[in-house]
Parts: sequence; C-alpha cells; structure tokens
Amino acid sequence: MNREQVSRVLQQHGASMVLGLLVIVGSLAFDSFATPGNAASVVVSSSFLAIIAIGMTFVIISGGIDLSVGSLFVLGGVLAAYGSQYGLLVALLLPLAVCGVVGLLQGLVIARTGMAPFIVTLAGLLGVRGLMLAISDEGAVTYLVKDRAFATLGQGEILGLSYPVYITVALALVAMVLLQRTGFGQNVYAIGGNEQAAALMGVPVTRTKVYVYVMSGLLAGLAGALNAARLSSGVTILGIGLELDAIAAVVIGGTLLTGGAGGITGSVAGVLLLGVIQSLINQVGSLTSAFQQVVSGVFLALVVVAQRLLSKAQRLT
Amino acid sequence: MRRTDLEPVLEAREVSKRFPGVLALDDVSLALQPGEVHALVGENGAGKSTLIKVFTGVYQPDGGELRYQGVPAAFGTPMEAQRAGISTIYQEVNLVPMMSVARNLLLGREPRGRFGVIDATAMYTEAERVLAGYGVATDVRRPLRTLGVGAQQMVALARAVSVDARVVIMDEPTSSLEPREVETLFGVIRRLRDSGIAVLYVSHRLDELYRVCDRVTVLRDGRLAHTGPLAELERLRLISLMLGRDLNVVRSDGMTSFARDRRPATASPGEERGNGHVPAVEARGLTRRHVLDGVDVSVKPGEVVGLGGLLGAGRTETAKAIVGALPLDGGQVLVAGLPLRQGSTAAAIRAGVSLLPEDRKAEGIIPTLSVRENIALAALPSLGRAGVVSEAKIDRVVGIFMRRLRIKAASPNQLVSELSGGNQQKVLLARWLAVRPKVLLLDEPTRGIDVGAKAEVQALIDELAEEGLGVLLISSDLEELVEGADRILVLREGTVVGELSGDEVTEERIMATIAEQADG
Amino acid sequence: MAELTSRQGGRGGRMTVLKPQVFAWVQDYGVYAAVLALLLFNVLFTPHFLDASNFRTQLVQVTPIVIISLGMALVIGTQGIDLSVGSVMALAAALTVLYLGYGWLPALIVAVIGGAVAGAAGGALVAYVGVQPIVATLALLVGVRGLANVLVPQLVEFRNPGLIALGSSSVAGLPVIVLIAAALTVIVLFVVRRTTFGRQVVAIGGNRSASELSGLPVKRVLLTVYVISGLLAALAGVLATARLQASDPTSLGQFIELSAITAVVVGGTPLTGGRIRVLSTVMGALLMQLLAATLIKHNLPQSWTQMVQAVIILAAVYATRKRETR
Amino acid sequence: EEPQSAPAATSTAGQQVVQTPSGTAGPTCTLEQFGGTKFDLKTATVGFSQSEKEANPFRIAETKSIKDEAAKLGITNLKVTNAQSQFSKQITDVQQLIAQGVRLLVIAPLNSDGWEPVLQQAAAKKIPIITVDRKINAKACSDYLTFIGSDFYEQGKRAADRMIDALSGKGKVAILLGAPGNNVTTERTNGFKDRVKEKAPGITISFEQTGEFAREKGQQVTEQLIQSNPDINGIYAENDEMALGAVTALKGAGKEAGNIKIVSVDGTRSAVQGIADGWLHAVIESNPRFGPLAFETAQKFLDGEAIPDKVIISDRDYDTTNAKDSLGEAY
Ligand SMILES: Nc1ncnc2c1ncn2[C@@H]1O[C@H](COP(=O)(O)OP(=O)(O)OP(=O)(O)O)[C@@H](O)[C@H]1O
Ligand SMILES: Nc1ncnc2c1ncn2[C@@H]1O[C@H](COP(=O)(O)OP(=O)(O)OP(=O)(O)O)[C@@H](O)[C@H]1O
Ligand SMILES: [Mg+2]
Ligand SMILES: [Mg+2]
Repeated sequence: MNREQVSRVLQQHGASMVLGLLVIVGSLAFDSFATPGNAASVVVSSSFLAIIAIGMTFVIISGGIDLSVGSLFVLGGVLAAYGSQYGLLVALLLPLAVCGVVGLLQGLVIARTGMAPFIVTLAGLLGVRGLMLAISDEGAVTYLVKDRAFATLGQGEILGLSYPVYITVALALVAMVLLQRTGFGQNVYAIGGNEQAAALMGVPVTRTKVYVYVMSGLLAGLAGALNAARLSSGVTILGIGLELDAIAAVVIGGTLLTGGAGGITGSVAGVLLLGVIQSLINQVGSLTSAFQQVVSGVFLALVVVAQRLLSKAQRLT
Repeated sequence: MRRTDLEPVLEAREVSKRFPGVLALDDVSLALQPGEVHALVGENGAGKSTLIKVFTGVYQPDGGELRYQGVPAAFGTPMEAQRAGISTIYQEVNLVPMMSVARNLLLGREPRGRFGVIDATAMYTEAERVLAGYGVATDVRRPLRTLGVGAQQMVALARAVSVDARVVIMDEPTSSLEPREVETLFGVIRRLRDSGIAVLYVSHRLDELYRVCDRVTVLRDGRLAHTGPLAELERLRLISLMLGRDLNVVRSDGMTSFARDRRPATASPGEERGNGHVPAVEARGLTRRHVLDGVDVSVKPGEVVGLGGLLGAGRTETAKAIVGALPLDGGQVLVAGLPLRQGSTAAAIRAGVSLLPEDRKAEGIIPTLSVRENIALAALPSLGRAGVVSEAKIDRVVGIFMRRLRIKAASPNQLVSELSGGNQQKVLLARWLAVRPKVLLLDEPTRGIDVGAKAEVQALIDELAEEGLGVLLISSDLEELVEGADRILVLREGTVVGELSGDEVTEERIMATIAEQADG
Repeated sequence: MAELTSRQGGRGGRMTVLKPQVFAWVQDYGVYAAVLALLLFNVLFTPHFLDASNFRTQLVQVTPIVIISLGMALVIGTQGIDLSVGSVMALAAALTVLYLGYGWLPALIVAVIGGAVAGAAGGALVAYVGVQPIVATLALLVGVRGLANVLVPQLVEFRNPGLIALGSSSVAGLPVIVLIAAALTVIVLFVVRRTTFGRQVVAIGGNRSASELSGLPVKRVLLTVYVISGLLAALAGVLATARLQASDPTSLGQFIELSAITAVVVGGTPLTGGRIRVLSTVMGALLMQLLAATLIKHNLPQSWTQMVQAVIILAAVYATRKRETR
Repeated sequence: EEPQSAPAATSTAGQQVVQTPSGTAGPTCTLEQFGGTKFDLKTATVGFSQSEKEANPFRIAETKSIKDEAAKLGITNLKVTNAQSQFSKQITDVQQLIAQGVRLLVIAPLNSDGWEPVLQQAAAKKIPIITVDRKINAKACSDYLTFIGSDFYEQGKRAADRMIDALSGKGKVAILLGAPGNNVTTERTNGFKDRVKEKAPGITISFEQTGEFAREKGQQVTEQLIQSNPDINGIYAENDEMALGAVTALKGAGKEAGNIKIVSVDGTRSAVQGIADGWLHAVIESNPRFGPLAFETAQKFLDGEAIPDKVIISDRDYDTTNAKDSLGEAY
C-alpha cells in the first residue's frame, strides 16, 4: 500500500477509527462502560438514528439535504401506534405510506422546480410536525401500541440485542449494495458529483433525486415505526433536532455535504460515535446539564477536526 | 465530393434559440450526412455550442425544426438523444470529478454480475481495456479529478464513442489534447466515418479541420454564414467568413500574430535598465511528491519562456507552485531576487506574479458575478480607497479592457456564465492585466479561443513582453509555443529535461526532446 | 457556389436586451409582493391591525431575526451557513447579565466580544481547518449554548435602567432597537454593495478556488464573515435580553437559526452562495414575522400554524427561485 | 396547607407535604410484593434521571433537592443523567444507568408514555423505580414502585377557581399553553377548561396559543394578544415563566398592574414577587423538592413498609394575602 492508499483508507474509515479509540479510552476509564448492558443500550438506541442516517447518506451524496427526517420520525411513530389497532400490517404500512408520500412530494418539488433542498425540507420539517400535531390533538393524544406482534418487532431480542438492531444491519447492507453495486447508486454519486455532467451523461436526474428523497422519507418513517414498537406508544415529543444529529453523523462518517462522495459504513460509525460520546458523558454521571452540552460540543468539534485532518493527509484538496 | 445523394441523418431547419439578452441562434440550418465529418466553425459566441445543445436536447429550440433519420424529432433530455443514438462530447469536460475513472467511463452501462449487481472487477478490466485503445494508461480506480484535463478529455471521448451511436458530436475535443492524442482522436474519427457514422466536429484549430473534415458550416453571430465542402474553401476565405471581415485584410494580417522576428532575450528592456541578470521571477528546485521533482524556472523581464511537454508533465503544477497555489515539499520562489512567502497566492500577486489558470470553469470565472465584477476582482484593492470601492475607477478599467480584448457581452453587467467560452477566457485575461503584473503565467491562454481572439491574445503577449513583462507561456499548441516563446523548457514527469533557445526553438526540436527522453 | 449567406452585422449588433419582464420582477421583488399581500389580508380580516401599536409590535419582535439574518446573509453568500447564532444569542445574554455590574454599555461590549469570539471559533474551523460550515457551527450550537448555561444556569432578572431603556424606549416614536436594526441594515447594505470586502465575500461564495487564485484573502474573509455573524447574533441577544428585562440563556434564540435562514432564502439569496440580497432578506424576515403574527392573532392551533408556514415558505421561495433557461 | 411558621431560607423551607398520608387509601406495595431484595441505600448505586436541563427554577430545585438529600443521607454513589428534553435520550440514559448497576431509580419522566423498554429491563433486575413530578403510564408495584408528585389536572382546576374568583365569573380569558405534546400542558389545560365550563359559563376562553413554557415566547404571544384582543380580562399561564413574560408585555403596552388578571402555576420566587407587586393575581404551586420524600419512601419500602401506588403532594396557593410572607419558601 502506498501513501495515497493509506490516506484514502484513513479518510474513509476515520470515523470508525476515532470510534475505536474512544471505546478503548472509555473502557480503560470506566469499569461500567464496556459492559454488555451498556454496549447493548448504545447499539440499540443508535439503531433508529442509524436507519435515518442511511437515508440521509443517500440524500447528501446526491448533493441534497433532508431536514424533515426528525418530523417524519415522530409522525411515523404516531401513525404506527395509531395503525397498530388494526394489526401489524397497518402499523407498518401506514407510516411507510405517509412518510413515503411526503418524501415523494419533497423529491418532486426539489427535482422539478430546482428549489434548494434545504428550504424545501425545512418546510417539510414544519409541515410534517404540524400534521403530526393535527392528528394527535395538538400532541395531547398518545396512541398506545395494541398489536402484540408489532410490539415484538421493536422489543424482541436475539442475543441481548433487540430486533431493530438486526433490521438496521440488514438495511445498511442492502444500502451498501445499492450504493456501490447498482446503477441507481452510481447515478446518486454522479448527480452529487456534478449534476450538469450527470444529466449530459444520460443520468435520469429527476427520477434519481425523487427516489432518494422517497427513500429518506421511508426510512425515517420506518425508524419512527420501530421506535413506536419499542416504546409501545406513539410519543409525540420525539425527534426535535434529530435531523441535525443525522447530518452530523453522516458528515462525521466522511460523506461530503457538497455531495458526490461518501458511504454507508462511515455514517453508521458516525451514529455510533455520537452514541458513545453520550454514553461516556453519562458514565461521568455528575456533570451538570450545561457542562454536558459543552462537552458534547467540544467532542463534536474534535471529531470533525480529526476527520478533516485525516482527509487532508490525503492531500487531494 | 459532396454526398448529397444521401438522406441527412440529423438536420436542423431554421432553428432559433434565444437567451435573455441574446439571440444565440437565428434561423440556422445544418444537415449532417451519414459517413461524413462535418466541421462547425465560428468565432467565440457564434452559437456553435448552443446549436449542439439544441441537437442533443439540452436546450429546446424557440423556433424551427429538428429532424433525425428523416422524421421530425424533439429530444427532451440529453438522455433521450443519447438513447436515440446521438453521442456527444461537450466543450467543457463534462464528467464527474469525484467518481473513479472506470465508473465515469461506464456510467449507465456497467457490466453486471449475479443478481444484476455491478461486477466491479469486470468493470475495472473493461475500463482498462477501453482506455488502452485511446492511449490512456492509468489506474482506473483513481478519482477522475486526479487526472490532467487532457486525460479527462480522452475519457470523455472514449465514453462517447464506445456507445452505439449513429451521430457523434464533438465540441472542441482537441483543445486540451497533446499532439499524440490528437492523432489517436483522428484515427477514431476516421474509423467512425468509415463505418457510416456522422461526425459533427467543432474546433478553432483550422489545420485539424482540413485534415479530417469533409464539409464545413460557418456560424457568425448566431446566423448561418456559409455551408459547403471544406476542401474547396481556401483557408483565408474560411477565416474571413468567420470574422465577417474582408478577405484582403485577413491576408495582410497573417496567420499568427506574434511578431515574425522575436527580439533576443538579451535585448530586453529589462537588461537596458541594468537588472537583466536578475530574473523577474525565479523558481528553484520546486518539488512535490509524485508531481514535481526539482524544477528550476526563471523568467527575465521582457522574456517569454515557454513550457513544453506532454500531458501530465507537470506544467500546470509548475505554474501553480510559482504562485503559491500548490503546497510544496521543497523549493523556493524568488521575485526580483527576494524570496516569496510560501503558499500565499495573495503575496505572489502583490509581488507582481499572476497565474491565468488552465481550468476556466473551476478556477477562473465566478459564475454568479457579472463580467464587470469578474474583471475587477483581483484589482479590487487598488480600485478603491480604505476598502470602499470606486465604481468610477472600476468602470474605467473594465471599459478599457473590454474594448482592448473585444469582449463580447450584452453589457458589462451581464453574468459571466452566460458568455461563450472564448469570451470568458478574455474576461480572465482582463482580470490579470488589470492588476498590472510584472510576470504573467499563462496556462493555455488560447485554449478554446477563436482565430480572431487568439490573434489578439498573441499580439497582446508580444506587446506586454515588449513593455517589460515577463511571461511564462504554457501551451499544447506547438506552433504557438514556438512562435511565441524566446526560450522553451521541456518538462517530463515533473522534471526539466531540456532547454531550447535561439535557433533550437522549433517544433521538431521540442518533439525530439520529449521523445528522446521518453525513449531513453 | 455553396455560399448561402454572408450577411454583414456589426459585432454585438444583435445583442438586444429582451428581458422577460414579469418573471424577472417576480423573482426580484416577489418577497415584497408577498409582504404586501399579507398586509392587505390583515387589513381586511384582522381587527385592530392598522393601529400604530401593532406595527410597533411587529417591528420590535422582528428585530432580533433581522439583525441575525443580516449576518446569516453574509455567511450564506460565502456558500456557508451558521447554525450557532441562537446559541451565541444565549451566550450574549449570559455575558450581559454577568457584567451588568459594570454598567450596561461595558456589559454590551463584553457580550458582543463574546459573540465575535464564538464566531471566530466557527470561522476558524471553516476557513483554516476546512470543516464544513454546517457541522462546524453545529458543534458550536451545542457547545456555546452549554457554555451560556454554565455561566448563567438559570434565568436572571435585572433592573438596570440603562439596559431596560435600551429595550423599551423610543426615539421620534420609533423603538430604539428598531432604529439599531435599521442602521445595521444600512451598514451591511453598504458593506455588500460598496466595499472591497463585500465583493470578496460574494466572489468566494461564487467560486472559492478562483478567488484563491485571484489572490483574495479567502481565509481571512471567511473568518471575518463568521465573526460578523457572531457579533450581530450577540448584539441581537443583548437587545432581546434588554427587551425581556431578563437574561434567559436556556431558551433565548432557540431555533432562530432556522428562522434566519428562512428569511435569507425567502429573500432570494441562494444557499449556493455567490449572491447576497440585503433588503430582500429584511423583507423575508418581515414576511415570516407577519405570517406568525397573523396566525397567532387568528388564534390558529400550532398544527395549523406550522403547516401554513410550510406552505408559505415554499410558495415564496418558488416565486423567487432562479429560473432555468430552457 | 398553611404557611410554615418559620419562612427563613432553611433547608426545610417549602418542604413537600403529602396530601394522601401514606398507607391510608388505594393499593399499596411492599418489598415482598414487588419481589426485590433489601439493600443498603447508603452503599448502593442510585440513579436519578432528570428530563430537562437544570435551567428553570423547577428543574434546578428538583435536581438540587435530590442531590442534597442523597448527600444528607450519606448516599455516596448517586449517578445523575440529564436528557436535555430529548425523550429518546432519557430512555437511553436510564438504560445506561441500569447497565451501570443502579439498585434504585428515581426518574423525572419527560413523558408519561413510552417507557416500555426501560420498565422491562428494570423489572427483570427488580430495580424499584420512583417517578417524580410526572407519572408513567404503567402498573405500579410491578412496572414501577410508585409516583410522587402533584396532580396537574388538579392544578389546572385550582387555577380556574382563582381565575373565576378574580373575574367574578365572567369575562374573556386567554391561555398561554405550555409546550405542545407535553402531558403537563394537556392536563393543566384540561383541568382549567373543565372547571371553567362547569363553574363559570360566563367566562369565554377566546385565545389559546403556545408560549412553550418560556418567558420570551410568553412575552411575544401576549404582545400579539393584547394588540388584537384589547378586551381580554384574564390570562391563564401554564407556568410562571410565561406569566412573567406576559407581565413584561403588559408593562410595555402601558397597562397598569391588575388591569388584566394573571393566574399561573409553579410558584417560583419571581412569580410570588409578581403577586406582591400586584401584577399576578395568584399562583398555584407545584413543588419540586422531591428529594426528602423520594428517599424517605425508598427507605420505608426497603424496610418492608407498604408504599401507596401514588404519593400526591399537597401544593399550596400564593396570592396577595400570603405572597410577601412566603417569598422565602418559593423556589
Ligand atoms: N445559458 C446561456 N444563457 C445566456 N446566454 C447564453 C447561454 N449560453 C450561451 N449564451 C450566449 O449565446 C451565444 C452563443 O454561445 P455559444 O456557447 O453557443 O458560443 P460558441 O460558438 O460555442 O463559442 P465558443 O467558441 O467560445 O465556445 C453567446 O453570446 C453566449 O453568450
Ligand atoms: N492531486 C494529485 N495527486 C497525484 N497526482 C496528481 C495530482 N494532480 C495531478 N497529478 C499528476 O501530476 C502530473 C502533472 O499533471 P498536470 O495536469 O499538471 O500536467 P500538465 O503538464 O499541466 O498537463 P496539461 O496538459 O493537462 O496541462 C500528472 O501525472 C497528474 O496525473
Ligand atoms: Mg462553445
Ligand atoms: Mg496543465
């Protein structure tokens, strides 16, 4: 391996390496950090954000951004809990259908009118939360999950890890194949790298963009539904600021916000990194809430700086 | 011989296209026969690229009719045109820089393995095989952006030609190619013609046209000026058609605009002023891993130094290193004997060393700003007081250079991105002249510029050198290099492999220097 | 023989200016039209809308967003974004009350310096380290709010007459803070239109590598832009604090970054950088303020408010978007 | 409910008083029923999960009370987490506390629903959970041990009584709602509305907008409100912060103290001061000092005593008659 390849690996797996480092430091510093219970709680709670981050990765690679995922996450949860009174199928399909349609609409507006994704999905963030409040009597109604099978989807465990973890892993694998090994994936990279060129090379730009936002919407809805299954209820106060967590995770994972480069593994590592940082803060156990925030902010800054320096080492500025 | 017996495969009938402020095409007709190579020529901004984009569905015509294979056609998107069999290489390299070479080459038709999933190994093998046919040997897994512009252009070419096409359109494909690659390209074009494919070929390099083209269409200011067989058309006549000027005027002005007999460097005004031995700029041992290896360059006041070499020899990097736009592992740059701060383009510009970059779109123009703002950009600090700009001063400077370089724009306030490629290049030249540099590094200054403008630029280089400006000239056009430069440094793989001066400055000697080193 | 035409036409003779007037007008002034439309609606359907006190209320409430969006417009002009403004407001609120003992002016100065330092931190990450603006300022969004809360863990009321007067007094019938916002607008307008710095900001946003090769002090300009944004956010924080007559680092300025970005974009400044529209940004802020006021005055539930806002944002940006020439 | 004799700022000032004395009514729970084992509180690891930042008086007093009491009792291993108002984070926080081996959990839940995963884990390990200030919708004594806190619906009703009183049963009232989707908002709203409907049909609620429990938002909404509805007679603010924001707005609009009757809930010092100054009409207390009661309950439970399924504390009222004297006890 020559130097160029080394640094390329460094950049692609920078997040994973920082993650590994933090885990080692955490295990040495705190006895209760590397316990199975704590690890499981980090992994399980990260899985929902990871599902959203997978969709976000596609969106960001395509050169866009999706701020509506936090709202879609909570809407998905409320719809799933509401739908669960009609059985497992409705509980899953209702949120997927609605969130998919929202993604479709956003994708169509972005692709057809050329409006900035940031602003379209910002409107989505507001509108979807409004919709969620409307169907839950301004947030006052919490639907409870009635269907046992659906609840199991969120709570059942294999080897101490609940089903959503396995679902996330499966989705990540599918997403990796989709991104690296299909024409669709190539199109996503191409329009993110140079949209005009992609269009001239015959890439169906509009269609690809629409698919990407539909995917993001579907995944956010699915994450919301699984979370509702886990919590056994459609909690209405979730998801505020979740879009920023997802974006942070994706960017920490080495995906460029300008589009055209990045990958799923990095994003998943980014999500875990955020989870581990939180867990380390909890391990200290005596920081005031304000200090916790300072520490998270500093951590986040350090991680992105480290990420950045690793990619600079590649000297392909 | 004209092949009027054949039905045109692609035809435009009285097509018009209007942009805000410009009528880019005005009742233009053009018929492309199968098995012919059809030249499309005209000055910068004549409408060549626009006509091509109308053919391929990038733009919809405002009037007139398109016919493909004898029936009226309207392509909504480039993809439709491509599917129908019209394959295009656009003027600006239009690939995706961050994707790998192989993925760029095969985007949309990657080899599939099991489950319809892309077979990466097969893809890389296939890409290597295809590119080898075009003389490009590179790691196809590398991101495209790590390749030089020329190699990128070859990838675009390979991509366009390797699909099953009935029509291949090339908008200035040779503007960033080396002579050797141009030969490869011509081979490809002849093969295409022989297999009955129609080729529409745009270029400002007239000799090339005479070598490969059968017929020619001349556009001027968005209108059809001439169409007919090329061989029958005298070269000077062609030029006068493009320029819309009298044949005799063109004849008397000659072909290149460099003065016939260059002053020897020793007679430069700088020497007369007594500092002839102090170069205006001197670079010593410029080194950067994999790219440059101890390059020494010096330019005296009033001297034009040419940089020759094949694609990827490191000429662009040398120029960038001098102005501090490329981080170096070693080396030093001296301006008028004083060391320049490393890595600061601003310091270089203040010291009087400026670079006209090779990649106009990525490193040159600011697309969101007007022609006026683009010209004034680098000179801004001197065009105002205490950080407040003086509109009057800007207007004056902009006015001077728009006239001097004959920049064709609806008004100084038109967005620069709406200008044709050649006019954008002139805007950039104006930007650099406005800062009154002592040394100007010109990386492919006449790439994509029409004959008229090219002559103006060449004359300008002469004129500037006469006034005592030092010029480092990088050009893939050997004729230009030979006629323009007093002295030529030949680069290969990031090192200087030869220096030619005086009588040695000939095309043959440059080729020989490159070849001899390459073989040895 | 094959000669078809060779019409003589002067260079540039056909370059007649043919502007599609209406589209261009809507694109440039759509936000003004939207504000007018909303005003008209309110005059017709909202009781007591034409009272002078109402306009006063709207102007006073929109002031912090206007001030912040001025800085945001500069940042967006460089193709960046600043998510930290709300937290910087909180930091300013905290610093103000901490240093109020020395008098309101010194406190204000300390707060503004604090904002500038926070902005410089973001700017340095963006300009010198090369971190993407959205993440760099996201880290600040989290960290600076925390810092503000560390400094002042809970809302603190104050009775400093100078600061209270800053927030509530008027000159010639206009609230002081509104006058400050107007003055800042004029200054930023001047900076953008008439100074070298302003030109450099848009050039960097339009094409960073071209600007570097043109010798612009790219990093310094970027840093300065974020410093200005931090400074303005801090000033907005002090004014909001003065108006509230209490320093509330916990909730002051939460989500204001989204409002500011919306104001800028609704005003027609593209998020892709390279262009800054100052007055339209102020109009964008006014539009969002009037909209919120209208919805509150008509007592719509939160769900409706959010959905209507979403639609209006989309409509406004749709109208002002850059049309493709096709 | 009477103010204590010594209002000086001692540590016992404003101590919570249990409304339903333990062991009298409702189902109860013993260690045996719960199925846990006895342990020593002092040496055990105890977890406290706070829901919101310690940034408003209520949360500050709440966390402080827990920490102080733990210190007083000699509990050395108290782990405190803060969910920063993110519900998902609170779930994770508690799970991580469990993973750290806590034996007792005190939780101030951000939301009443959605605790399934935590309850399962805690039940499996037989960790008793005491929820404070907000309820968890689950089964006492099996899913969790007990709830200690106020009755928010009741607080809304009592606020309504005060408002009806102030307006003599008729007039126009505006509500400054809390954050949407929050149980507290919902219950304080319902209690207020139900009571008004039941007792004072002459009062119309003509305006309800969220002030998100924040002072600035309360100020802004009130500014819009009094501008477009100048005839409003009363404002019910669902927490003190919004009420104080409303006061600033009224002052700015040139209103006199007492022009518009303001009733709010919480009992922070500033609000009680506001009563003394005449700007607020009445404040219904919601006492955050859960520490002593929580640990007392835990100790009793460990000692084998029967614990009621909910311990409702009796909140007091502040009005002009007692505001000045009670300032020292407000938090
Ligand atoms: N997108 C556009 N918007 C506005 N005007 C345009 C646009 N594209 C081209 N034009 C204008 O149309 C005219 C024709 O441009 P075109 O690019 O076709 O010229 P060209 O013949 O290809 O020139 P060159 O040799 O420099 O490439 C020019 O005046 C140009 O400014
Ligand atoms: N970032 C990079 N990393 C590694 N190699 C690079 C990088 N950039 C350029 N190169 C290589 O450095 C060499 C010099 O390239 P460059 O394009 O500057 O040459 P040039 O002589 O200017 O050619 P051109 O005719 O395109 O102007 C080439 O081999 C190129 O592939
Ligand atoms: Mg062209
Ligand atoms: Mg080059």
